[in-house]
Amino acid sequence: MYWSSWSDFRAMGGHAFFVWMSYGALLLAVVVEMLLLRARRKRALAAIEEERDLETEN
Amino acid sequence: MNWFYFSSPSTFYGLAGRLAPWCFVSAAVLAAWGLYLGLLVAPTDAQQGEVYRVIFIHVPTAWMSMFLYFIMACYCGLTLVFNTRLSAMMARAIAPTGAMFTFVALWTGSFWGRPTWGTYWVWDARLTSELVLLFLYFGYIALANAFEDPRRGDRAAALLALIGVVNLPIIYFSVQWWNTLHQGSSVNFKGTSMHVTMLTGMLVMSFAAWMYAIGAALVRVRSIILERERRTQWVRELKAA
Amino acid sequence: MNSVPQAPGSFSGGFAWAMARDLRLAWRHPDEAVLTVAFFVLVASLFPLGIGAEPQLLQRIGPGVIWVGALLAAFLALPGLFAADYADGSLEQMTLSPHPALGWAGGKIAAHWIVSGLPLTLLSPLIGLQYGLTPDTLLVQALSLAIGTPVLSLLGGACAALALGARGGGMLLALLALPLFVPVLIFGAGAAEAQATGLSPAPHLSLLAAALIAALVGLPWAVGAAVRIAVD
Amino acid sequence: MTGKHRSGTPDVLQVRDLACRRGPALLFSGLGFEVAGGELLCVRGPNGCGKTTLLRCVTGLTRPDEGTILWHGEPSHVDPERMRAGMAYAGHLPSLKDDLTAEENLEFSLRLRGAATTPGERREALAAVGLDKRRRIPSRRLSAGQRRRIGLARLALDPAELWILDEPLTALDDAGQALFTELLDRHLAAGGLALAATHHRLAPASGVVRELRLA
Repeated sequence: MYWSSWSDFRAMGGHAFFVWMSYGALLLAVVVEMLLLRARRKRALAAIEEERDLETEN
Repeated sequence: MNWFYFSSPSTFYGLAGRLAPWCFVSAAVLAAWGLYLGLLVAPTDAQQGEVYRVIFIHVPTAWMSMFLYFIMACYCGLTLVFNTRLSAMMARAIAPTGAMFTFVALWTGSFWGRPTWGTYWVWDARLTSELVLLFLYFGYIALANAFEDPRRGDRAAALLALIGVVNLPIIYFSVQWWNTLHQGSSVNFKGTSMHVTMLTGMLVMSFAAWMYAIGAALVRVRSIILERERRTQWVRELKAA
Repeated sequence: MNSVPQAPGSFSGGFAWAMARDLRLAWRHPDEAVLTVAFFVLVASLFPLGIGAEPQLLQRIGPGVIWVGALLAAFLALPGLFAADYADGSLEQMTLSPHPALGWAGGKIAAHWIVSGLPLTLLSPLIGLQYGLTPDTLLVQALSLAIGTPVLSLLGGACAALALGARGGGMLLALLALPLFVPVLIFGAGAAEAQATGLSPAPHLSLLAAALIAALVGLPWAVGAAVRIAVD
Repeated sequence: MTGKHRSGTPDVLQVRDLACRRGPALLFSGLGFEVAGGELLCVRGPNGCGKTTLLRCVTGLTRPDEGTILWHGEPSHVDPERMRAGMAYAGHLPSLKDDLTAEENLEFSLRLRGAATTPGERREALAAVGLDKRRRIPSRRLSAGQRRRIGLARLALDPAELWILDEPLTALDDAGQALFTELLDRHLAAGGLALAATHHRLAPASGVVRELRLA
């Protein structure tokens, strides 16, 4: 392992802010996209449900 | 096996459902390995210090942003030539993920630029071309959703993507040309020669990003199929089951 | 009604038809051409007010500002290309004409360039004087506009056809067309700037000419395809 | 392969198992019919049943989901230019330019159709539809009925064999409707054919009139 200690790892040789803001951005983007995907699926299934109830009514 | 079998939305819906989890799992495994290599094992960079480690996500996302636009354009070509519905849905499913990768590439590029060249936004050839690519993605997504009839949006956006993919290399060349005129020496992202773990780290992360993109596209295409085929019988039974 | 099938149309038939009709229409209500040119002059004169009129500075930014102004003016003229024909049904009749789409699409874009790109090109030396550019720079600028604006019309025409009938109107068209204009802007503005700073504009102009030839070969087909999608 | 039937003349237009959707809803499917020279096929059906979409599929403006269209026995995609030359489409939209006069509109419409006509012929055609006095004023100032009459003059001079008409009688007064019927008679008598979507009763003197009912 390159780092001597976990605190050095977190410090990233003084560039912690820039490195973790970058990795954090990617992590955030992936998480947000997964949430959006799940929400879209739920919306699609709800629309089908609603349409089916409408159908069975008349 | 007639390869058109999977091109009908209902059969592809099932296939995508089975494939997507595997894609995400392999993406996670590859990402973990890549990050281990990039963040924990790879040595520091003589000139730039530790901030160069951003390369392990900046370069893969930049590659993926271009690669996904190309794949999207291929699906759009299929849509225009064979008028198949599923290829149009796949193109729509890829675009948001491509735009996300482009945005992350821009974000990481600028955060890498700050300590290295003193400013968040450096008019470097690659970053500027990425910015134009982001507009091309937004143009595709906006045009695809700008019509009442989704089939009309598919075809219009498909042609735009084809025009875009033909123009992409020209844009990259012209920005490179423009950059060498104004900036003088082009700023090189790679820094010193690539240490072997650096290269493998980047490649592994690229595969992770690729797997993730396939997974995300498959999940999104399933939602699109549900939205488009909500009146069909098979979707009805599916929901009831 | 003769039952002998009419000879199918021709490229020149379609091209001549589009040029004749569109130029006559433009002559009948020239407000569009006037507005395009007025916008160009307006934008070009806003910059000194914003940045200051210091001669060295104006000379430095002149070529770039004039090119961006011309590009935006050409962009604003794009909706006029197909919107009216799409609304009154002429576009359907064009698609159903025996003349090939390359013919009338090319003719419409040529007529549109004469109404928008050409006046901008002819006017650019005048605006250049406002920025204190030397005569040779003005010449190269006009030349780069003369080569570049047709490419803008071709690229913009395809995007305008794609955006027909879409929600979002002008803003959507901007998002579609402006990214594609980037190379033309770089080569065009670069040519004038090279001349202004003593370098040779030849490489820029030749690249721009190459872009024009590529556009002339590929884009009319794309415009025809976009129109066929629009009238579907 | 051209089908022989009824009046013995070969079929000019053949449509086989045509299907078309509007969004998720299926408008029609498995639709087939033929039209031979001298025949008028009226497409009837309630509003929104897809009459216009059917016509647009035949013209090629709208791409059907399934089905083939044969022109003189040849699929339409073999020689699209020849089919487009042989077919005149009069849809809902008048396709007239407001800033052009009736004469200019007629001239440009016919040039677009690839039809070589002389100014004299055009003037006669406009006179025949009662627009002689108004042929030089911008079309903007003509009434809807008068603008439809420019369309009639265009049909009169169009060399196309097949007329595809969408609600041809709208906005026409009695005299205008008589003019249209007379034009249709002449067209069918000369061996031409027509496909019309209409709610009115079209009864041309000559030619065979058949009906196609959409559910």
